[in-house]
Amino acid sequence: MKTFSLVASTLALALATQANAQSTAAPFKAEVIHWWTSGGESAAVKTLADGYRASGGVWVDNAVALGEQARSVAINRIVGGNPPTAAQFNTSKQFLDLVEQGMLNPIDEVAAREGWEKFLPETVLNVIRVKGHYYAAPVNIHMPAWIWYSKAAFKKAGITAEPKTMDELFVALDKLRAAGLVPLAHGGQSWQDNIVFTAVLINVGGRELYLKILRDRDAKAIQSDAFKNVLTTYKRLQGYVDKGSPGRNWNDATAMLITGKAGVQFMGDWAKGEFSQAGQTAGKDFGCIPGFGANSPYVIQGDVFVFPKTKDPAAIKAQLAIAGVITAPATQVAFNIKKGSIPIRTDVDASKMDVCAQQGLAIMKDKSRHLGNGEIYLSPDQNGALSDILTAYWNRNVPVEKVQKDIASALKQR
Amino acid sequence: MSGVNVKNLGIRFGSNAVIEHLDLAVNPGEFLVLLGPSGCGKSTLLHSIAGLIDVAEGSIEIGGNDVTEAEPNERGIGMVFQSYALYPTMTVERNMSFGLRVSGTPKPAIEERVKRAARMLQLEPLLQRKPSQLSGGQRQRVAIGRALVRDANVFLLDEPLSNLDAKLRTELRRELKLLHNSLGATMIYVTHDQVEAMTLATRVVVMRGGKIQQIGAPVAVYERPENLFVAGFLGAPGMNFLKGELTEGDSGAVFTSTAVKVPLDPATFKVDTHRSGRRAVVLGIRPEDIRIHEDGELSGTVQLVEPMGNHRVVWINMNGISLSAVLHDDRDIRTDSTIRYSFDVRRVSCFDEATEQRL
Amino acid sequence: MPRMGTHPSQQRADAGIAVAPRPMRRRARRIDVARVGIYAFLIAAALFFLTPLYIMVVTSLKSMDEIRQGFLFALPEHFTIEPWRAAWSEVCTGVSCDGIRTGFWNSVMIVVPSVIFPILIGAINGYALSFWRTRAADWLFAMLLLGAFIPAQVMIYPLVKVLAAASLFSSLPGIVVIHVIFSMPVMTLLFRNYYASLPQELFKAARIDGGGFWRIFLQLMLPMSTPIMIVGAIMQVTGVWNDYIFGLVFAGRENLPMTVQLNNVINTTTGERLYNVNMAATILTSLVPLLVYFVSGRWFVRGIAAGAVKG
Amino acid sequence: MVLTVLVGYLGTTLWSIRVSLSSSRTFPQYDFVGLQQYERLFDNERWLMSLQNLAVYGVLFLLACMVIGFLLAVFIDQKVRGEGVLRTIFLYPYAMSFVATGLVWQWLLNPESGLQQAVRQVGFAEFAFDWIVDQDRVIYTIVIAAVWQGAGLVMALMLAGLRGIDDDIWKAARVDGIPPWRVYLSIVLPMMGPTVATVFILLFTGVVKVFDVVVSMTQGGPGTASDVPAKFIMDHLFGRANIAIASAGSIVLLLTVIALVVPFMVVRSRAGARRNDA
Repeated sequence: MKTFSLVASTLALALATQANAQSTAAPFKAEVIHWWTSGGESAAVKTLADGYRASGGVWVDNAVALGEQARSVAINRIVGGNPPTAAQFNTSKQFLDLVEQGMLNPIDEVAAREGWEKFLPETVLNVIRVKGHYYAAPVNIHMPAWIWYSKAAFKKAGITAEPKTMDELFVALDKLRAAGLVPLAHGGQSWQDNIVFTAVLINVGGRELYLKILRDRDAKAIQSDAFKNVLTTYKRLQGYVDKGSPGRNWNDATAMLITGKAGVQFMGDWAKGEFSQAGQTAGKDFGCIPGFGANSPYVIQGDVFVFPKTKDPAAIKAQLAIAGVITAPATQVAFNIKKGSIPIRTDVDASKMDVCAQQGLAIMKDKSRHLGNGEIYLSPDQNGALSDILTAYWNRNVPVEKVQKDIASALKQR
Repeated sequence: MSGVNVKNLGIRFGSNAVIEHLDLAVNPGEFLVLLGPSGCGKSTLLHSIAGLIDVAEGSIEIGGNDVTEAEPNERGIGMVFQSYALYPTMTVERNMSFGLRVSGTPKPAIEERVKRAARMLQLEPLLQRKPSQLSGGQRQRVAIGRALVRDANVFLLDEPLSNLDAKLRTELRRELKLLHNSLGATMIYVTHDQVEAMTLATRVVVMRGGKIQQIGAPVAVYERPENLFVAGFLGAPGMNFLKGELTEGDSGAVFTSTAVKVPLDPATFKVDTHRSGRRAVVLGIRPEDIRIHEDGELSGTVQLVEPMGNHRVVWINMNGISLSAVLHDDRDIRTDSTIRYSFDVRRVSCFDEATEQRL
Repeated sequence: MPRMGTHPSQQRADAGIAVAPRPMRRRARRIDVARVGIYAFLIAAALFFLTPLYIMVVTSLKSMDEIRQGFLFALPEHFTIEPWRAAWSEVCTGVSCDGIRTGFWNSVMIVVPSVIFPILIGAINGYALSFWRTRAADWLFAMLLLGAFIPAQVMIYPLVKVLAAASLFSSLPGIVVIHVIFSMPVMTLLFRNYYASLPQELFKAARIDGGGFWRIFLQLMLPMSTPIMIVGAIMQVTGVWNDYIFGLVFAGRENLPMTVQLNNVINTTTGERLYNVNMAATILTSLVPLLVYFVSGRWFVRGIAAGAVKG
Repeated sequence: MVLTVLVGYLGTTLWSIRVSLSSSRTFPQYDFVGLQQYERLFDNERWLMSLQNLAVYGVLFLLACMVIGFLLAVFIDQKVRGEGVLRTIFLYPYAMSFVATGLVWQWLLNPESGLQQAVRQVGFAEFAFDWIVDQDRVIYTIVIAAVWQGAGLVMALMLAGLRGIDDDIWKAARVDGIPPWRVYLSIVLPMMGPTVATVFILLFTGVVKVFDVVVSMTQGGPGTASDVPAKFIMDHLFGRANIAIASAGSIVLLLTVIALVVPFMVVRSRAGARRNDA
């Protein structure tokens, strides 16, 4: 693997130099800030770099761990007058302020040439298109609310069939507990609590309620019994975690599935990286459930690149080139196989992707099942406030009515 | 009043023996001064008596009790340090009373003792001050006061005056002597200053290299030093030394050197007749025992005259040997003039050149 | 003699009757018990301090499969030093796969001036505050100290603006300036207290001799400051070497310190975590400050002592 | 030089105050919304919780760190063997980044993987040490880890202070028959006033800005039970793109510090003035 990528990058480099030698113009030097620093992520971002180099550019990598920090560096670099060529953001409102301040270059040229409108999910389009202009190039679609289970643990607990409904899931959890296993592997950190909530909201509340709450911030929906049911179900799941759950990293929770100590985990599709690190394969050692029912929605969480304002024509060329390269079908497949996510477009050859990703791509073909995650609809501030309330509720015995009230007031802000 | 008895004392720092086989008996009520150059072990000896240094062998008795293994505060001693070692954050009163408070002495008793000590040392107006607000002399008095309130039988003083200027030192020296007279307690006092030793001591202990060189009354030690070291250490200007030989003369022993021939007092010096007739010796004579007068049998050139106020020191070149003499009258003596003088033979000391011991 | 009066042998001795010396309480045994207590406390404390290090070292020598089993305290079944090699020179953070070594020299380049300048400036400030005393100076110092209580991250934005205006943003001088600013309160405090402990007479004498502000500083104060300087150096080396956020924001891509690589290796939200590599990388990164402690341990202690003597 | 920096510190502080009165999000905006951000701040349970945690943490950490640091210094000062080694052992945590050591503490204190489980396996089935997952006790575990990191530095500073004390003081106290613990408490400790003050200020700045240890150990959890103001501020500064409320938070912190420190400073300067008069 390592040698392969090494060969590939040398090859790409060789190609790039050749391309440079041929063209008289300066090479498209692009400095890219991103937060893909772990092993699997590194392998994934290398495919982007290779793709860009193959197109004749020079990729200057600037990896900064943790999204918040990487974004903060990018913003400070822009403010300090030394912007990178491209910077990673989430598919969200995180970069809206930058757009409003006129700090980003639009990439309408690429969007028009490639026909983004035709193949990108509406949810993604709504984020990257502001007042008719495109300001971000999407790279991937993560689905944060997968339900993973350990086949070994299920076998030990005598669970023969994959749960098909929330009720069946609870039955399975009870069986796991009876077998002396940890029913729900969970890392008690606020963003992981949030993932459980998202999973419950789509599977118990459904698409309509989801949109009413997160997109419309509809006070009536928040106060509804349906939503109350979502919240109590969320809290009910908390009863299935072990004592050591608070503060735990998601990897450690996934490790509990890998070692067969725990049965189920709610986690994004990046969990596959941890399974494959341990040599386990989807469908054989572990199972993945995107949601219950034939119409269960697919929550979109993703990464994009934005392109800070610059007047340097070479830099603009580089920006447009990157936007083109990363959305091209070949790069998309290569990248997303490594990353564990799925391509932003469904018109790709998915045969090399794993079972779970193929399942996801299949769902994505149905536009009526698309949903954005909280970040897509809410401002970072609102989203943070919501997550504060949810994590407090998960950990503490608070009357559900108070939670509803708190959420309503948190989402009222701006 | 307690005596102190040190027997066969041995002290080691690591593998390095600082004191070996040392015996010392301090009489009750006496003012004993430990004198010697720095590094001679006098402070070490004092600290071991105080119990501040562990003893490797031998024993220490205070007032008849074996205190070799006792804690310092159980030995009935009071101690004064060179740096005063006052507790800087406490007032003078608290400095003096702290030890008593900790040991649970009743309050009225503490008060009474502090008052008494303060009165003796004229510290009464200063009781509420902090050490940083006191002068050096005052601090030293507080340090003495702290030792006093302990009602100790033995006081140990470790160069207590060396941090003071010359005038204060003289003053406090006198106070200390008076204090000793009025208390009548045993005091052991360490110093490298011979004037302090001479003025204060009832007996002086001269030490070198961890060994006692001589014990005796100040005058005795000064006049009849047991060995060359003691002879040279005491006195300022120091004793004059002449190398030479001792032979049997007509009327007793005669000292002969290249420069001078001195018949010795037969009452004091007897030469072993059964040993070889000649013996290599060092003759020592104090400057005040060189008499300058017209009909002196010796002569020399005056090198230098040092006026000292109440006396003068005359440096004489005697055939290439430098001698110092003390002159108390005011006769006219000039540099480079030739003068005549004689030795007071009754007061000379004679040391074996090899053993450096007094004959 | 009320203190010893109750002791029978004492009374007899006072009465002049010779008695056989009797040993008072033995202290050797008591001391032994105390020694055992001291060592017991120190060893217990050392165990407490070492436990996390033990876990780090043990974890760094295990394979990920073994770590996943979750036996935290167990020794590795199969020792492997692979994580250490990976951490130093192989681990990938983004496109580059050079381990944490890449930032090593950058860190050195940042640390050296960021130790020298803050110390010099702290010394000048401390000297000015302790000898040229004015009310205004005391207020300035109080404000400076208060500055140390603001979370530094809040100041990043305006400082980015200021440095950009001075064309220092994303450069080596820029990050040094930042370290100078953020170290100033503590360095000034250190030197001020040290100089305040020196006798004022020294300074007065120098003024009478006609020395000016700088002359006195350079010829009198600076040569006397060696111990406290070493203290300051040790604190600065630790602080600057372990700094992450300032280096990340202000140093620029070419000068990123080692800790940025370290954080890249360790931190991730959705990526997998190689705990063994993380532990090895952390220990490797801390070696430089540890070496500094080790080499200068004696001065460290003696130096601060010099600054703290005075009451 | 002092002036420029004060302009720097003062300038940024004034700037923060200005921003805290605006509706700024990712970037500063210079509109004026009054004390709205402060109102929102004190409406926020998480912020209130973090202030409360800071108080508990601050008191415990300062006390524990000073006491343990002092004790370590005292014990190490008893002419023990291997002083250099011990000193390094107590000091090494100070050199290590909390990014990883915080995680180790999390593992250690986790009831399912760490100490509790290990002790139970040895045979004490009832042994319980699960503070880190306990809403009401998690802050104590933060104190433990923070003390682990900070006590060594205190030890070094205190040891230095001890070494600076005249040996004769010790001897005088022994002659006075004062037990060693009493000497440390009544004589040595008061003499080390300046050292203690320096240590206190150093630790106190650390307390107000405490962040790393919380993030790496508990991420403020369970829930928001171990949240601290600096984490709240950082979350809003970076992740939540609301620099107005972040600025408001840091101004509140600063005001709290001023409220705590100023009376102390006034008393000290009065005392100083009195001493000069004497």
